[in-house]
Amino acid sequence: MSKKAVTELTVLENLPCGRNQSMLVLQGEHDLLPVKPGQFVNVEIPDNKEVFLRRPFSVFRVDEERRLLTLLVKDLGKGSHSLMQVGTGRKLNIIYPLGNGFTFPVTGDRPLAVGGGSGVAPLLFLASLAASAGIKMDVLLGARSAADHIPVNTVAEDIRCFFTTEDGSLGASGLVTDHQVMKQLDSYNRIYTCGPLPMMKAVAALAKTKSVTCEVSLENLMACGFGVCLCCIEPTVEGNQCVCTQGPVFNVNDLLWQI
Amino acid sequence: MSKKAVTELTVLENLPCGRNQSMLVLQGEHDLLPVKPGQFVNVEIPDNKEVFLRRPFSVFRVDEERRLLTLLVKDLGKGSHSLMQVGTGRKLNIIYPLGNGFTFPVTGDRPLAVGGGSGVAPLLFLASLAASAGIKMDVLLGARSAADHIPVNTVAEDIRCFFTTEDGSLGASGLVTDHQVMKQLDSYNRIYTCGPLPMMKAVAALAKTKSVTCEVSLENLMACGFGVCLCCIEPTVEGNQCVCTQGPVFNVNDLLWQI
Amino acid sequence: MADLKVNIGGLELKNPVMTASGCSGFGTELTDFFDVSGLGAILLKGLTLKNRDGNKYPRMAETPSGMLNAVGLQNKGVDYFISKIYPEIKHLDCALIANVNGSTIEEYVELTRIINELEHIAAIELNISCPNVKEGGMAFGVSCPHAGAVTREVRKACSKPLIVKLSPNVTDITDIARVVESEGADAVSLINTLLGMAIDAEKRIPLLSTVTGGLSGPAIKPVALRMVWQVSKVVKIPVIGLGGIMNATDAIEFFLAGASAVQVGTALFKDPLIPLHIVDGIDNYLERHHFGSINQIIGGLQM
Amino acid sequence: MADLKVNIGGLELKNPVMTASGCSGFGTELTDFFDVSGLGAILLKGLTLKNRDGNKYPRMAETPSGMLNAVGLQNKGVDYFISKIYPEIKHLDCALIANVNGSTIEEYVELTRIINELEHIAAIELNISCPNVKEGGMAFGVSCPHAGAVTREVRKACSKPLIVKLSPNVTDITDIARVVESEGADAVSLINTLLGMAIDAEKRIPLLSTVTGGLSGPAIKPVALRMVWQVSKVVKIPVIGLGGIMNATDAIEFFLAGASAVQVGTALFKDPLIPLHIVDGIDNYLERHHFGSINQIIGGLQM
Ligand SMILES: Cc1cc2nc3c(=O)[nH]c(=O)nc-3n(C[C@H](O)[C@H](O)[C@H](O)COP(=O)(O)OP(=O)(O)OC[C@H]3O[C@@H](n4cnc5c(N)ncnc54)[C@H](O)[C@@H]3O)c2cc1C
Ligand SMILES: Cc1cc2nc3c(=O)[nH]c(=O)nc-3n(C[C@H](O)[C@H](O)[C@H](O)COP(=O)(O)OP(=O)(O)OC[C@H]3O[C@@H](n4cnc5c(N)ncnc54)[C@H](O)[C@@H]3O)c2cc1C
Ligand SMILES: Cc1cc2nc3c(=O)[nH]c(=O)nc-3n(C[C@H](O)[C@H](O)[C@H](O)COP(=O)(O)O)c2cc1C
Ligand SMILES: Cc1cc2nc3c(=O)[nH]c(=O)nc-3n(C[C@H](O)[C@H](O)[C@H](O)COP(=O)(O)O)c2cc1C
Ligand code: FES
Ligand code: FES
Repeated sequence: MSKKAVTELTVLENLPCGRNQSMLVLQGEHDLLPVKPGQFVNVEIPDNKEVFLRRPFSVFRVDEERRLLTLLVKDLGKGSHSLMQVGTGRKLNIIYPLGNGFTFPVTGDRPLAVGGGSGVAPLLFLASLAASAGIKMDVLLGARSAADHIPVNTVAEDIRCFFTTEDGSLGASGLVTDHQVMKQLDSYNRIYTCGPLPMMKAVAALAKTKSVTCEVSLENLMACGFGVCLCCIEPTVEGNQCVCTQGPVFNVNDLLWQI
Repeated sequence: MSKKAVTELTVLENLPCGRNQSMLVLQGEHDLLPVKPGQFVNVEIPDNKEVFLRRPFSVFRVDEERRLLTLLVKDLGKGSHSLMQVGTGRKLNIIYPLGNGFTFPVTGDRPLAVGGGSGVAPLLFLASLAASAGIKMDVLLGARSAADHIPVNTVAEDIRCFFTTEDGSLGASGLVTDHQVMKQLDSYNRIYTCGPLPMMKAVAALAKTKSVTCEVSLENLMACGFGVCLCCIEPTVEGNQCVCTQGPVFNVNDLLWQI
Repeated sequence: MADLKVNIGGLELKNPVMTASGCSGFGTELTDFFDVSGLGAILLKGLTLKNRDGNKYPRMAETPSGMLNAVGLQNKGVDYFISKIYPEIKHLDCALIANVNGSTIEEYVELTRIINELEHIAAIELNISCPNVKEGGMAFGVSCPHAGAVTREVRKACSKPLIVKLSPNVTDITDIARVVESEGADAVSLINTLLGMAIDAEKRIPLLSTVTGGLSGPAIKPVALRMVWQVSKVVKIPVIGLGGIMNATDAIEFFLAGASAVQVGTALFKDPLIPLHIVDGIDNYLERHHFGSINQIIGGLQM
Repeated sequence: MADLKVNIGGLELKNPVMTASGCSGFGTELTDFFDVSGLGAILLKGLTLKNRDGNKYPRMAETPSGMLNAVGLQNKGVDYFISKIYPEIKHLDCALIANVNGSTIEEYVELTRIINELEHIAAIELNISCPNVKEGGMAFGVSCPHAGAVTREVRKACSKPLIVKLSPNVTDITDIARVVESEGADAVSLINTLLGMAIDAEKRIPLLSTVTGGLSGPAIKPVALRMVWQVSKVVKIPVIGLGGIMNATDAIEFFLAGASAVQVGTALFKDPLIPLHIVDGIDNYLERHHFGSINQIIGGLQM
């Protein structure tokens, strides 16, 4: 059997989920291929004449039994905007599963996930699978305002989730790096982060000072998503690596970030 | 005020209307510009990434009061296929009114319209306005089979309409040129024809032998539809003329057809 | 409202948005839709000395994000233009630029001399890049000596601003641009269409009567932008950019790449009002980014 | 099933559909999706003698119906290829063609000599048309003397079928094709990417780290088709057509224009299974039109 597939999934639901964000629940006709947290799918954007290439989206949730794969789509431009308009019943063509995924925490780990922007989905997927495996993971999510966060009830109950907002309208006021938990990094032994580059760099810098292992999930521009075009590269200690196959998750120590 | 407009009309209905054909009822927000039978609109095709240019469609019906403009769209390829899928409520961008239109019959005229394929709309529009003006016009429509014809009840009651089908499933068996009325061309003093080129040429040839005035409506490929690109030309006794502005309706004597 | 005035080799324009030649007729077709006084200039349909029927039908084929045309400079000749068309358009409140074509240098020169006399023609665009004619046309635009020679001779006959329209179907467009600059062009416009072809696979025939034709529209924008950028770095005369411009953002890209004005061609077929939307959009962009004048963004790409 | 076998300058292929270089990695990425034995050939990612990091990020920009890339031949060099990659791919049931690059003729020759020794490399494609490297690359492909010289020297080092990959960024591609034919090329492939550019209007910066890059995808198909048609009329060696092929209809158009085989590049990014769909579609077309063999439609355009 093939390891990756090009396949059509049907849009079961396309729900508003926080300001300018949709939760897209897709259903397969056949069993889905296994997907790990941090892996992504590459979606063919329907209808929009101005979009030529696919767009990558991290997986937010998988329900193997019901063959459901859920994405969180933030309106960042042409392709994501079109996806947010897609009606239920419509088929979307996706390539998946792509990328390496996060290092799954092991029993005894005290993991923290820090996310924002379009980087929330893979972290909540990881946290929820970790919870199922009996590993409690804290999640810290930042946004400009309460309305920009995904609704609190969207976060699975077994995840401890902290919020920050720049305007103080939900959770602590300020950036994620201002939050209390970031001052107590010693209580964690693994940090996962995904979101805007400045946020990830700030998180990685704090993790570094505390020598906590930190994995970042990058969102470099992609053409193919499966390793043939070499467009998505990130400089690493091993040379330029493909974010789509050798990432999107990297240990921050392997990157050449100036932090 | 401008003579032509680029405007958005809302799809009020998109009804199947004979095999692979739709009746597209569009509604304007404001009063429509006046449209004559034989004139056409140039429609921006939504959603289809493979269609770049607009597609021209003759006007089938106008309801000034309700600001309705109706088209008959036959599935002939990419653009027409997409239009047939357009949902109600959707806005279509059109440029109109385009082209010259038919010479309107005058009282005392005995006009006949002969059509087929995608050429039915402008003829029925003409016949129905003629009827309103008290001029009875006969209409002869040909198709392969009954299912390919527009439903008989779509034709306004005050129009005498004959049908031919190649398989004899509706009306007379054979091509339009085999029909009884074409043998009695002497009883008409004007023929209007629109449809597949071979049909129009055959009709024009018969009209010529009987010296009946014959107007044909051409469907040359168009880029602009309003006279600036010079792509849609037809050779005439006056040189190359633009089908979109100097046509689509021509007196067949002005064309350089070998008939 | 930001200052949108530009000066193209002596030609003052109220704004930098023109319609492209062959895509806006002689202007009268546009007046059916809107008041052309909102345009920077109208480039008239390509003219020749004598009547030209142009190429046979079909002359057009749709392509991905673009189209091919093979019109072949259909026009009734300059005498007809002067007697029938010019009187209809000369009072339009918008700069009119004639697009001049020929099969030989002599024809180019003679036509230029005639048009140079017309008071209401603001400038002349020398088209040495039409891919759809058997003689002349692009042949002049793809060779430095030929491009230089025709520019030199036409320059002598032309007292109006002289714009030379370049062909993209060359190995190095900067060579051609430099030559026409040195021979006296006041500006260059680029690009004309890329030579392309389309086939009907089912019928196994070419879609154009001429087999090959000129590719235009958004598909060619990246090539046009690259050439405008290359040329504007090596010439001192203003560059007019065109090729696939559909909206204000596209136009801004050309200004940033070094264009002092833009032309809108194929986009007019989609919507004749696009040039006006572009003028508005440029104004909006300048205000949003706190520029007082269009001249502040010309060549403003940050490297 | 129609006969899809073609012979490209001595190279027998089970069908005429290949993947294009730089768009299909080293073949192993495709095997994650499907059995590559259904392909005519795989063109391997461009190789150089030594490791090349390629250009800086960003290397890609989406354009209307296409994309720009500025990868710049990133690869770990031929030694790494031979020790790490070749052993993984040599038993694939599909012809493998190496894409050879250099900054100097000497580099091209040395690399060819090394690759020529590899039993499971069926042919060599000499890339003289990469627009994304500072030295060599396209510089060879846009000049007849250079294209001739590199072909002549590489030919001496190459006992396998030699395909020369041509650049579209030239005034007359038939000149280059003729020269490489006369210097011993067994086939030509065309086109490589058109040089283009893209700009972020809001940030006023180029979208590619290299400013310019190579345009590929459906946008360039009309240009590619035209060049294949022009070249196939003037050379006797087989022409491999590529540029914007997305489906079987596109491929058929290239065969009709004179191509003996096709390559699929950018389309793979949209769907890696496209080459297989194309093979099926060609078969279907031949059956529908009652042709027993693909060879019956090559150059079959009716004029
Ligand atoms: C591995 C991966 C996982 C992702 N997961 C998610 C997810 O779960 N949810 C989600 O909403 N989005 C996710 N994204 C981002 C998603 O693909 C973006 O929505 C998309 O790339 C933006 O596309 P667009 O067509 O909406 O915007 P466009 O119209 O293409 O671009 C809008 C603007 O954003 C810029 N831009 C777009 N993408 C990037 C980028 N990656 N880096 C820098 N600038 C960019 C463009 O240059 C442009 O200025 C992911 C991206 C990657 C690579
Ligand atoms: C003035 C005018 C009025 C029209 N009125 C109507 C109308 O009332 N109802 C209606 O259904 N259609 C009408 N048409 C035709 C309509 O525009 C076609 O449906 C359309 O052009 C075909 O577009 P498509 O995108 O569906 O097909 P495409 O996918 O573009 O083409 C499918 C195939 O048909 C060929 N083709 C398409 N159009 C033409 C043409 N005009 N001449 C020759 N070959 C062609 C193409 O080359 C291709 O092989 C009219 C056309 C014109 C010019
Ligand atoms: C139908 C058509 C006719 C054209 N005729 C002319 C012409 O007469 N003279 C000329 O210089 N360019 C002519 N062109 C080229 C355009 O002016 C322009 O250079 C080209 O189309 C690229 O711009 P665009 O992509 O905005 O259309 C023509 C283009 C088209 C599509
Ligand atoms: C990302 C990318 C990388 C490429 N790398 C190479 C290469 O290494 N060698 C080469 O000869 N061509 C390379 N090409 C060019 C393609 O092989 C092909 O000639 C071009 O993209 C046109 O075909 P297409 O439109 O089907 O992609 C590359 C193209 C792309 C898009
Ligand atoms: S996106 Fe193509 S290699 Fe990563
Ligand atoms: S379609 Fe453009 S002139 Fe008729």
